[in-house]
Formats: sequence, C-alpha cells, structure tokens
Amino acid sequence: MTSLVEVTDLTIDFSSDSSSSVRAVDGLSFTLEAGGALGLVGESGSGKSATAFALLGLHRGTGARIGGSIRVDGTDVLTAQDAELRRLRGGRAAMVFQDPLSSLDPYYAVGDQIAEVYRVHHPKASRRAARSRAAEVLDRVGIPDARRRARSRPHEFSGGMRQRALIAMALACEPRLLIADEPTTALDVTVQAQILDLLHDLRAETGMGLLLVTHDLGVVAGSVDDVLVMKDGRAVETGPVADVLRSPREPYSRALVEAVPRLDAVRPARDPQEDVLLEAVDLRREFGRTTAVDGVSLIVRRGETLGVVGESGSGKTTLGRMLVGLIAPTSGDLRHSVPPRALQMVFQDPVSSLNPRRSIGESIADPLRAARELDDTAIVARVRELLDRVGLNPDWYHRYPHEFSGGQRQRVGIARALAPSPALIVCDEPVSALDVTTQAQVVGLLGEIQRDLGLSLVFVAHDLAVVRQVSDRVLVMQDGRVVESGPADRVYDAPEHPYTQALLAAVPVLDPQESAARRTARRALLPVG
Amino acid sequence: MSTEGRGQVWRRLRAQRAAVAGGAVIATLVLVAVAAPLFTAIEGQNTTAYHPELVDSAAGGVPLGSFGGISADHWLGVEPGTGRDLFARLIYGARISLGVAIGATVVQVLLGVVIGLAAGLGNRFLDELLSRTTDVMLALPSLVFAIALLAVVPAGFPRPVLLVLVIGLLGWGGTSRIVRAQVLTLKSLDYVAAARLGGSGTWRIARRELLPSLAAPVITYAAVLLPLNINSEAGLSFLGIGVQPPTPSWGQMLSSATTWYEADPAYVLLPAGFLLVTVVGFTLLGEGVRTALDPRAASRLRVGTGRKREEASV
Amino acid sequence: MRPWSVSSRRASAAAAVLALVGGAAACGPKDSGAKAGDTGAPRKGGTLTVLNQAAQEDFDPARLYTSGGGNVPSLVFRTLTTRNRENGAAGSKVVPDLATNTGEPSVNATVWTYHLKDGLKYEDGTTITSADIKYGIERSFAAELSGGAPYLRDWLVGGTDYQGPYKDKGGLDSIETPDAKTIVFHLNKPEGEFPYLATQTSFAPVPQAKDAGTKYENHPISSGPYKVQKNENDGEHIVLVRNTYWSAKTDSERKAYPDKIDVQSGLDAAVINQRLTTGSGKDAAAVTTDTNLTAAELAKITGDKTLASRVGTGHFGYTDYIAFNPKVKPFDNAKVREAISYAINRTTVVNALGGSSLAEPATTYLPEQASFGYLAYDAFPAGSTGNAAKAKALLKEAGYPDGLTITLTHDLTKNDEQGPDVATAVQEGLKAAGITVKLDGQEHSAFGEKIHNLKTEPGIFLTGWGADWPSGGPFLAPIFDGRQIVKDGWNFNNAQLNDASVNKEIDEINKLTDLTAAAKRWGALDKKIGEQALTVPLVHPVYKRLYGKDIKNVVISDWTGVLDISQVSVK
Amino acid sequence: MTGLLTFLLRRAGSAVLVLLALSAVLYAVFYIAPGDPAQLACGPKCGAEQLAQVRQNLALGDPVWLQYWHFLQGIVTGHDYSTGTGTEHCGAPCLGLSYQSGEQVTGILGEKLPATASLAIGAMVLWLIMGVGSGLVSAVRRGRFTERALTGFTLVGTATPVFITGILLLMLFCSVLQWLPYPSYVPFTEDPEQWAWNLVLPWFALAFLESAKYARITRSSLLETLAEDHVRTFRAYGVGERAIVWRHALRGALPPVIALSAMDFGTMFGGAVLTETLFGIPGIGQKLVTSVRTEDLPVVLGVTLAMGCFVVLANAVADVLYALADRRVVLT
Repeated sequence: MTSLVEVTDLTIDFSSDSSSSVRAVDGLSFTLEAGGALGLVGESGSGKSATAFALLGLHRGTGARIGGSIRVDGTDVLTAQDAELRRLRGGRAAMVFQDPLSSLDPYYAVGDQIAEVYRVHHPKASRRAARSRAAEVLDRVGIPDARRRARSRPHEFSGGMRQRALIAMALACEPRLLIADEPTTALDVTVQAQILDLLHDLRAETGMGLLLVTHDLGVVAGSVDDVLVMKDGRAVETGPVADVLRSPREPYSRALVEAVPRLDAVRPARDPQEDVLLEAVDLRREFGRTTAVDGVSLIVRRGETLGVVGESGSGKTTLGRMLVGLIAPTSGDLRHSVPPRALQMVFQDPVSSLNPRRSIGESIADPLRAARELDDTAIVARVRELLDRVGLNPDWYHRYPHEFSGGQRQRVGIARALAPSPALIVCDEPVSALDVTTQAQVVGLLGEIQRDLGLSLVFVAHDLAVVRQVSDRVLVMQDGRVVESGPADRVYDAPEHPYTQALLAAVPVLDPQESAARRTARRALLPVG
Repeated sequence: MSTEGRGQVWRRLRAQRAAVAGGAVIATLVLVAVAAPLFTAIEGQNTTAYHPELVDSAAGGVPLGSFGGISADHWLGVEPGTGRDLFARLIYGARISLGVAIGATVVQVLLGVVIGLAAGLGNRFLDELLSRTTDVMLALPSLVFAIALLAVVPAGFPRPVLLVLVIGLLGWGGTSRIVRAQVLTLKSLDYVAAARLGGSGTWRIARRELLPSLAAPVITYAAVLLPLNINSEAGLSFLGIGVQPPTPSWGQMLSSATTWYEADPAYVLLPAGFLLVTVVGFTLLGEGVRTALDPRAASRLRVGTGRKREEASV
Repeated sequence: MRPWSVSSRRASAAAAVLALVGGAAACGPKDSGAKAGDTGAPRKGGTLTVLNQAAQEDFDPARLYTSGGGNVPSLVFRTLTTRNRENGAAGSKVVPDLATNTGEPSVNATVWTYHLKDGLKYEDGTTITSADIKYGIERSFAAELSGGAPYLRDWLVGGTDYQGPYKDKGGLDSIETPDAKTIVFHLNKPEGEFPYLATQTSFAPVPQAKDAGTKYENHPISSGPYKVQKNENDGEHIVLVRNTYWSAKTDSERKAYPDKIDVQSGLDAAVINQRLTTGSGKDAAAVTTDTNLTAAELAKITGDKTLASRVGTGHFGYTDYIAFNPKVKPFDNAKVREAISYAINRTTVVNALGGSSLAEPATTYLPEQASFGYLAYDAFPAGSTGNAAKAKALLKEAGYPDGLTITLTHDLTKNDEQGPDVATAVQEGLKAAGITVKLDGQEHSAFGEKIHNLKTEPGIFLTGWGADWPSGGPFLAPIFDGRQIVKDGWNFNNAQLNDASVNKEIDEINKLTDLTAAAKRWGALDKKIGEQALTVPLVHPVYKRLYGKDIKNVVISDWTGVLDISQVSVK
Repeated sequence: MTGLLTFLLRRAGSAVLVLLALSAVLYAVFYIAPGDPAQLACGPKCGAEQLAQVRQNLALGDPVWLQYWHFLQGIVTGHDYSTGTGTEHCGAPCLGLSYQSGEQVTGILGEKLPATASLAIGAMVLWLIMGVGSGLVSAVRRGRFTERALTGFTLVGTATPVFITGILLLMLFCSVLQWLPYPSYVPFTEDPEQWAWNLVLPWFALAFLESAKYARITRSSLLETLAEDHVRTFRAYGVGERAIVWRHALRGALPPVIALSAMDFGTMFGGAVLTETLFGIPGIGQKLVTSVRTEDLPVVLGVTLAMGCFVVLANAVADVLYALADRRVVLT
C-alpha cells in the first residue's frame, strides 16, 4: 500500500530575470497517508504554496524548474503525460484556493462551472446529470436552496458561500486528496470557523486526505493530524500537530508558536487617565446608498489605547480615517484638543503606504518640510533620530521602500507618523499584512513608543487577539455600529453582546483539544451563512 | 526615480534586441537628419535645384534613366517633373518628420498631464467635463480639425511650429486619460493619505507624490505617441496642409508620388520606405521602453499553459 | 459587366478572397485592344457615360457660369446664340441657336434685337417664347440664384439695381419682348461682343409657370435635345434622355447621337483616368469633360500607342501668369518688374505643370489663338531658362546690386496652376538672377480673397485668366480697364492700371460689331500693355484627355478645349 | 435597469454640453478664419451689390451669436427657407443649408453616409476577423514562430500609415498583378457585387492598420485572463487547454475588444479622411475636408456634430457593451 502523497527531495526554482533564479523549495520530503490530514505551515516565502501547486503539476509550462519526485495517488506528477495529469487534477486530487472570488469564472453560473469540471472527468455524463451533481455538492457544502443558487454567478455570492462553492467543486468528483491553499485567509473570522468546520466534517464523511496549507497556526490546530513547519523552502519540524504546537522542538517553530497572539493574554493594567483628547459624537458616513459608519460615539483619553474590532465591512477603517480627518463625516461631531497635525495614522498595507519613488528619509521628512518650521539640517537630523527610534539604521535615509521588508516598511510608516510629534495615532490594521513573528515585533514597538511618548492610540484590527494585546478599552463594531464597548478585560472575558460572543467563539486557538471543544460549542452559536 | 532604478531600466532596455535595433535605426536617422547638410555636400546636391535636363518633359516629366534616374550624381534618383535630387530631399525630410513629431509629442504630453491631473484631482464636475471633452478629442477625426485650424492661422506663421501646435493640441486625449486613471488610482493609495495627514496641500501632493509615479506610464505612452505623430505629420502633408514647399517632407513627397506608382515606382517606394522604417524603429524602441519601465507587465504575460514543455522538466 | 465579377459569382463566400485573387488574374486593363476613335460614320443610339470629378451641383441656368453654354448643360439648355461645334479655330465662332441670327445691333451696338426660330418647343411640348428668355435672364439677378456671370448686371440698363423677379415683380425694362418671338436688349454702353454673351446659359428660356426657385435645378425644363430623367445627390449622378420635342431642324449645332447620357461625378481624377484607360463595360463609351491627364498618367500613356490614340488634345484660351501690384514696393519700379520678366525660367514652370505636353511657354498675355487677336511678341526675352545677366543688370539699375528678396503669394492647393509646385519652380528660376523668393502659400479661398482685394493685394502673386468667350475683350477689359477697379469688393485689375489711352481703346473696340476687326485691335492692345511689364505670362495650358474606345466623332473646339458631348457618337 | 437609464441620461446630458461647446468653437473658428462664404457662394466674378444681396440671403449679415442661435433653433424646431418662388421646409433636426449648393445639410449627410458606412462596416468585419484571430493565435502559440511572425505583422501594421498601405496595395494589385480594378465606389443599391469588388482594397488598407491594434489588444487581454486565478482553477481541475481558452479566457478577454470596436466604429463613421481621399470614396470625411476648404460652415458644423454624436453614442454603447459583457463592472 503506497501513500496518498509522496514527496521526495523536492526542489523548485523560479527564474525571476533571465539570468538569476530563486529557489523556492529546497529538498523537501514528506508523505501523506490516505485519509490523513497534513498541515503545511510557514510564513510568507517559505515555499508552502509552491509545494502545494507542484502536487498537481501546476508549474508546468511556467518556466519553473522542478527536481526530486512527487507521487500523488500513484501518479508520478513530474513525468506524467498531459492527459494523465489532467485526469489526476480534479479527479483524484482537487484543490481549494485562497481567494474564492477570483478563483471562480465571473461569467458563468457557479453550478455550470462545477458541472463543467464534473463532465471533464465523467465524459459520458449528460449535461443534466452534471448539473444535478453540482446542485448535490452545493447542497452538501451547505448552500441553502442549492438547485436555485447553482444558477447564480460568483459575484452574487458572499465570500463564505464562494469558498463553499469552490469546495463543492472539489467534492464533485469525489477526490481522494483535497489540497487547501490558505482556504480561509481572505475570510472573516466567523466565516473562517465555518469553513474549517466544513472541511473537518467532509473529511470525516468521505475519508479523503487533506493537505492544508496556511500561515496561521490556529487554523491547523483543529484541522489536521500532522503538521510540517517550513522555512525558506525547507522543512523545519514535522510531527503530530499537538506535539508541535504544544512543545515545539526547533527554535524557529518555538518562536513561531510564541509569536501567535493569544486571546487570553493578560495585559498589565494601567491607570486610566481622565484627560479626554478626542471625542466623536454620533459620527455617520455614507458612500452612495450604503452607510459605512452609522452613529458611532467614542472618546479617546490621553495616553490610552482604544481597540476597535470588527469584521470586514463593519466600518472600522472608515471610522479610523474619520478620526484623523482623512474622510469627512456625513454627519456627527468630532472634537479634539490638539491641532490636526497631531492626529496621525499608520496604514495597513506597507507597500502602498510608502511612495516607491521617494527615499524613506524623504517620506518621513515630508510632514516636517510641509510645516516649514525647520531648516534642512534640522529636518535630516530629526529624521535620523526617528529612524533610530523605530529600530532602523539612520544611514538608510536614502534607501527606497523596495529595499525593505514588510516589517521594516511598517516601522518607516510609524516613524513618518511620529514626525509631526502627534498626540494620537490611529493604527489601521497595522500588522495584518505581516508575518506572525514580525507582527509581534511591530506590536511591541508600538507599545514601547506609546509608553515613552505618552501617545494615545486607536488600534483598528480584525484580529481579536492582537487587539486584546494592546488595548485598554475595546469597541466591537458590526455593520457600522458599535455593538459593545468597555474595558478590554471585561469585553473579552465576559462578552455581553451575542455578536461579540460569536466572534470570540470563532477565534482559532492553538490547542487541538480546546479547538475541538470550541468547534462543538460553535455549532450552537453560529448560523450557516 | 532612483538612480539604481534608472540603471535597471537601461539594462532591461539593452537586453531587448528589437529595441536596440529600433534605437539604432532612430539614432542613425537623427544623425542623418542633423548632418543632412554634410551628406548633401558630399553628394554635391541640394534639395531645391531643378534639373530639367534629367527628365523627359514631353512625357510628363518622368526621370530619364532607370530606377528613377539613379546615378553617381543622384544617389537615389531625381523627382519627376522637377528633377530635384531625391536623396537630399529625403534626408532633409527626416528633419521635419522627427522635429515635428518630437515637438508635438512634448506638447501632447504636457497638455495631457496637466488636464489629466486636473480631472483626477478636481471635483466631480470638472472631472466629468474634462473626461467627456477627452472622449470627444480622442475620437474625433483630428485630421479634419487640423485642416480647419491650419486654415485659420496666418500664412506667415512658421509651418513646422504650427504643425507641432496643431498635432499637439489635438492629440492630448490619450495622455490625459491615462494620467487621470493613474491619478485616481494613486490618489486612493495610502501614501497620498499620509502626505495629506502630514499637512501637504493638493499642489504639493501632485508635485511630490503623483508626478514621479506618473513618469513611467507617461514616458511609455509618449513612446507610443511618437510614431503616431510622425504619421500625423505625414498625413497632413499628404493632404497638402503640412509643411509647405520647397521644404521637403515625406508625406508631401508621397502625396505627389501617388499618381506616379506606375511610371516611376522608385518615387513612391523611397519616401514610403523611409517613413516606414522610421515609424517601425520608433515603435520597436517604444515597445522596448514599455517593457523596461514596467517589467511586471511583461512578466505578467509570461504565464504557463499547463502544457508540458521540454525545458520545464529538465 | 467587368470580367472579374463573373468569377466572383462562382466563388463561395468562404473562398471569396482567394477567388478574387485567382479568378481576376485573366482580366485587367491589358485587353484594351479595340481601335479607339473609330473613323466609321457616327450613328444614333447607345448610352454615353460621362465620368467627372465635379458634381453638377448647379444645374439651374441662372446659377451656371460657363464659357459658351457649357458641355453637359448645353445638352439641356438652348440659348439665343451658341458656339460653333467644330474642331480647332473654327470652333471659336459664335453661331445662332434659338435665334435666327447672332443678333442685330443698333448703330452704336447698344441695342440688340433677336428673333426666335419657328417650331421651338420645351420638353413638355409647349412653345418657347421670348418672354421665357427674358424671365430666365431676370432670374439670374436673384440673390437666391447667385453664381452666374456678372456681365448682364453691368451691361443692361438698370441691371445694377435689379434684384430679380422674386423681389422685383415689375421686371427688367431694358429687355423688351414686343412679340412672342422678338427680344430686344438695351445696353448702357456699346458692346460689340453681345452675341458671345448670348451663348451663356442665363440666355436659356425658363417658363415662369414651371419655376421652382432654388429647386428648379432638380428638374429644369429642357429646350435642348435631352431632358433630365434623374438627378441624384445634388448633381452627382445625372441621367439625360432624349427630349422628343426637340427637333434637329431647328438646331444645326447639336448632333445628339446617343439615346441616353449618364453623367457620373464625384469621382477621383485618378479613378476617372484609370477607368477610361481600362475601358471595360460601359466605360468603353465614356468620356470626361473635366479631368486632364496628369503628368504621371501621361508618362505611362506615352509608351502605349493604342492608349495614346485615345487622347484628345485641346487648347482653351487660358494664361497662367505672375501678376504685379505696382502700388507695392519694389514693384512700383518698372525695372524690377522687367528684371523679373527677364529672369523667369519658363522651362521649370512648364515642367511643374506636367511638362511640354501639358503646357506651352507663354510670352504674350493673350492666348495664341486668332479669335483672341493673338499677336506674337516677347517684350522681355528670357529664353527658355531665363536671362539672368540681363535681369541682374536691370536690378543694379533699379538700385538692387546685391540682389533682391521678394515674397510670392500663391495658392496652397496641390496640383493647382497657382499652387506650390509652380511657386517653387518660379522661386528656383529667379534664384539664378540673385532674386530670393519667399513663399506665402494661402488656402484656396483665402488666396482668392487676398489677391482680389485692394486692401490685401500682395506685390507679386500667381494667377491666371480664362476667357468667358474666345475674344480679347473678356481677357483684357476686366484686368486692365481702369474703370473696372473695384475698391470694396472682388477686384481683377491687379495692376490697378488706369490708363486713359487703354480705357479709350477698350471703349473703341467694344463699339465694333465686326469681330475680326476687333480681334486685331485687341492683339495690338495686348502688346502695348505687355510692354509695361505688369504681368509675366508663364504658360498656356494644354488639355489632354482620354476618351473611351467606342467613342466616335470627337470634336474639340478652341473655344472650350474639351471634346463636345453634343457631337460624340458611341455606335 | 434604472441604473442603465440614469447612466444613459447622464451621458446624454454631458454629451449635449460637449457638442454645444464644440459647435460654438467651430463657429468661432470659422468666424475668425479668413475667407468669405458669401463670396464663394456668389461665384468668382461677383459684383459688390450682388455680394451684399447674397450675404443677406445667407443671413451672414446677422451678428455671429444670432447666426449661431438660429442654427441651434433649427436643430430643435426645423426651419423654412425661401426658394424664391416658395418655401422649402427643413425638418428638425435641421442643420441648415449648404452655402455652396443650397442643399439641406441633413440631406448631404444622408447622401454621403452610405459610402462611409460601406467602408466602415466592411473594414470592421475584416479587422475583427484578422485582428482577433491573429491575437488569439499569437497568445496561444506563445514563444513560437507563429507568434513572432504575427508580432511582426502587428508591429508593421500599427506603424504603417494607411496611405502607404493603400499605395502599396494599389501598386501590387492594380498595377503589377492587375488582379483588381482600380477602386471606384459603386453604391451597394446599384450593384452589390461591384460594390464589394471596388471596396476590397480600401477595406484591406484600413483593416491592416486597425487589425494590428486589435491583435495587440486581444493578445494582451487574453494573456492577462490566462494569468487570472479562475483560469488556474480550471487548469487545476483538469480542464483541457482548448476549453480553457475558448470557454474561460476568451470570454474574459473580449470585453475590451468589443468596447474598442464600438468606439472605432463610431469614429469610422466620422469618415476615414485619408482612406477616402486615397481611394476616391465619396464619403463624409471627404465632404468635410472640401467643406472646410470652401468654408461651407453649415456643412462643416452639421457633419462635425453628426460625427460628434456618433462618437459619443459609440462611447456610450461601448461602455454599455462593456458592462453587459463584464458583469463585474458597475456603470457610473
């Protein structure tokens, strides 16, 4: 009896320019037995996705060079003929991708797309049979009124439904292996929990093997049997999921596990200050017919951190931008005791928040130059000081953003926000685009700076654990409204609003056992949607 | 653009054989155009001297001798009717072609950037107005308007300058559309928001944050415009409203040559060939510049078919 | 039907492109074997096709401006007199048409009386009366129907103020119709050439009852051998068929051989000449009345004898010349004008206009035809390529020892006789004499307005003059009669010559009703004016036009220089 | 559906504004331009008195703004013109009478449109077949000889001005090979067969130029869709390459092509001046050029406005088609 997946000494090289090439995967070996579940975990650039793609031979024709051997359900992927490979793809091994919207053809009904795939592998099946199979699998993955919704196009589905549809497509031909490449990264935390639960149930039901590729240790905890931690294209550690997450052997895995923010992390209590820096009363903002923020009132005190949590579309980003004056409120009142320049922002995307055509030093200096208060020497000196403050080498003044990593760029963004000596910094998802180890460093830096400079922070994020780490008080937002607010400990430990409760229940945890327990608890709380 | 960025662009440009070939053709042409007096001096001819003795007046003025009267004295033969030297007229024609095209491109780009910026940064009304105007500018047959404009301006106005202005004034639509789209994209980027938070006004943002990023797409588009402008100049001259005789221009020569394709094919083929080589040269170079400035666009197009390829497995 | 269309019918749609390429190979213009211009006796019948560039946009006798009644219009409109339809110089004579003779003048040629022939009928069978001719002339004064020749306005008593029959119901008193067949014209000065004027289409009869104003041109009532069957796209396609009420007995000039005449216009010159060259299908019986062969086409045809035999050559009375405005320096100095006259290189100019087959060098202002009174002279002999030495000497005398820079105004229209090609040829020719010529090219309409307006008239420019009838009068009087200088309007007396002796001589000649005697004196007057160097005659153009291989009875008079459709037979 | 309606209304509103501005500019330009339309209408040897009468008859004596106002009025309500003996009604939208021929401009447009449409429609069919076809082939046969050959073709195609292509085609097919007649426009209604034969060369000359553009756009659009995630999905599910290209990639690649062809078609209706000139096709473009030169303002204005309408219409159609073809786009 051979294994379902056997990867031996796999190497993958991508040629970027005509001359140089990058080794994405370097001597990787692993196996997955039939019916088993393996988690492939790593930070960005670890080669985990490239590995997943290689299992289906998807690098063929792209110019990537692949070495070693890959056997999937008895097929030698690297040497197989095109036709044989096509039979494997979707027939015996199916794949679910990260972004469910772009992964479906926008022009065809979801059901037709599934039917098309079904007919590729069952050429004798009639159109009608294929359609009814599509409806069947859509029904299985929990699409309500599946026969009718099968005629909808992807953009008429919500994000979670799309991912369900993609999973349905994978189920259509009853594959023996399901490869899920970051299947929940683009989804909100509540939806993520549902999708993970679905995958779990399907595995139990069909007995198919699962290869789950993710950067999120919390995701693997409740979903796989074994885990393989990757770094720079190599395997760092492999073993049963409980062992690796509880007591990682390798330093890198340990760092990884430790860096994951925890919901139960207890933050040293701080003395609440009474001095109100900023007050918003009944803020509303409409975009066309949709109301992004619907009557939010809040206060920010000097020196405190206010966490704002919510899923996508909750209006948290719009709120954050209104607070610093980037977006004008449709109605409502915003009062602050400091000049506008003292309200600064740190942005989510480290790529788009820095002008690629200007050196980082100039980007940081920009507010100082615009103010026309200091002369050039003073400005440069101040920028160097700021660079040093955020943990960057002051001599990097003349370097350009593309020379830096995501975490470093975020530090530059923090330095720029600090330049006009602000009283309040709104951090809009400042770490969500970063790897987990980097996240921890940046969050640490923010805390440090706040302490040293006595700043107020508004920390906007979707990640409940991160918010708890930094916040004194927390607002929970849903559909543009604040559903619950209060001291962080109170909100996290004794949530009052059902939505807060559902959010907290959906957060993945590292402990596999607890994860299983929470799954059971969730079923009662969350409707399918 | 960083110095290193420039170096990279240059390297990528040089890596493309077609672009290098195009660049070489253009360089040669520019050289020939600049040194036209020298070349004609070597040949011993000029653009205006008539040679009635070299044409058969009774037969409509067809050049005597074969291939349009090619001889040691007249390297590319002579013009029917007048007997003027074709080599001299062709290389002097290059001056007009290149000069007008480059000048017009500069005018188009300047106008396009200013209008595109105004539309992208202005309020909704201004944007709508400028965008619809751009639509019409882009789609209306500019040749016709060129004719009308050229008819209005007093004849004393230097014709090449006039052509630069007319082609420029009628051809900014594409640039402005591209700049507007780019501005709308850039405007929503966080670094522009950051600049606003840092206290920069609209003008400062346009200058410091937007213009540098517009350089690449604008240069790319200018490289596309250049050959089009060469064709526009030739087209206007072809219709008889371009530069005026005795200044030679390729379009004008082609226009006179259209009836001669049976009696004196060389007279047609020479200016056509020069024009074609120039435009193809510029197009190749422009294509190269595009790839060099936006390597992502090039590599984005380098995707797999999923088909087995020999080199993939070895 | 052209041969290539046969093959296309066999071809399936999918293979259409290939079939076109393969099937058409057998055809093409090579099979133009038939002997052109067959000398056999012309016979009636068939359809004549006319291929033209300019559409007959105006087909109203009041709006047409023709020399001698025009070519196509003359098939529909008969006039009091008409041109003699014969080859060469004989064709320059004026002969009676509707009238019994060319007119009976009063003693001082200020009153002209005409009598209509018997049996003249319109296409509807009604009789043509002298009142209809009067009405037709009156219509030409209406602003709605502008475009015709100005002579009647100038010559008829009360003509200047008359506004046409629509606004001025009373009519023009200087035209009398004592009976239905007699018409009398009262002129305000002697005009011995009135019979020539009476050839113009404004002398065609228009029945008042049928007048539809500006819409009359869609279906003018025919008095000639053909009537309008179809007029599409504003004169772009006109089909003429026989007018059964026309009688050859009353009309000795029009032969009217074909049964039908199909005038297709709006065509490109190259298309017309290509179609006439190929001559397939209907094009074998085709002619053109407005398209010359270009130099390039001539170059091609020269080598092809059969084609060359189908080229008609004609001489219309026309002169292209350089005009001076002596009110502008330095052209006020006769020596400068003479220097330019000596320096001119007529060979380059001739070549610019298509070579020696299409233009003949001119040293006289009057065309080289007896009817104009041509008297050979060369006041400033420049030879064929210019006399640079003599010119330089004159310039030195005039105070320009180091040469002279002048600006020559010309038309920007390509291939125009006043166009850039001629201008550069003049420019290059004068270089040898040390005269630097700058060029001032103007758009066609702007050019006309600039040179014909005294306020803007440049010092030196290209222009040309053609006769409204083949006589010295309409050639010399508008250009050199001092009383015809127009201060605020379209002026043709470019030199602004107001020489009492010239004016007097013009008046004297106009009194002559003996046109041969008049011609002699026009010739002498031309020489006299020519010596003042007010113009530099450049060339007299030659018309070379192709006609189809089935065309017979080609008659080209010196009046029009173009083959006369009314004489052509296609059988 | 209301979204589409408001979109069209807004488009129409701004289009009217732009066209108004355009016509006003043209009026101004012609008012400044040297040359007197009355003189041109009156004929070369027209006397001063007659000229004054003609000027009055053409209403050229009115102040320029009044002339312009009357012109706009005519578009909405129509106009009656005196023929001398009676009146002639020019129904709305009346674009006035030609100074030159006295014909109604709407009539002139109607006369010239068939030739221009013949050229535009035939050329478009050709360039779509040639352009999309070669774009498709070169995208699918990436890196092979066919692609390089087609890239060369499109490069030369986009670079060559239509009058060069035209002359070379004439030289080759009419002179050297003598396979085709020298083109002479024959109306479709007169003889469809001759109509087609005589338009083959102009069609090809235009199509050569345009198809190159379409090939490039098809190719890059197709390559872009081929690189999209959903194409990868179907590859990962074993769908064959042919089905991927035809069913999934091409469907996504066509919207820009459709939108562009709608716009180009609108522009073509404004007349391909150079092509019409070279091949002697009596279309709108040629009429416009001659009218500009003879300062026949009503014709120039009428043709330009009609042209502008075509363009604006085509732009709107392009946007609607684009939105219909690509359901993800929202009309604004």
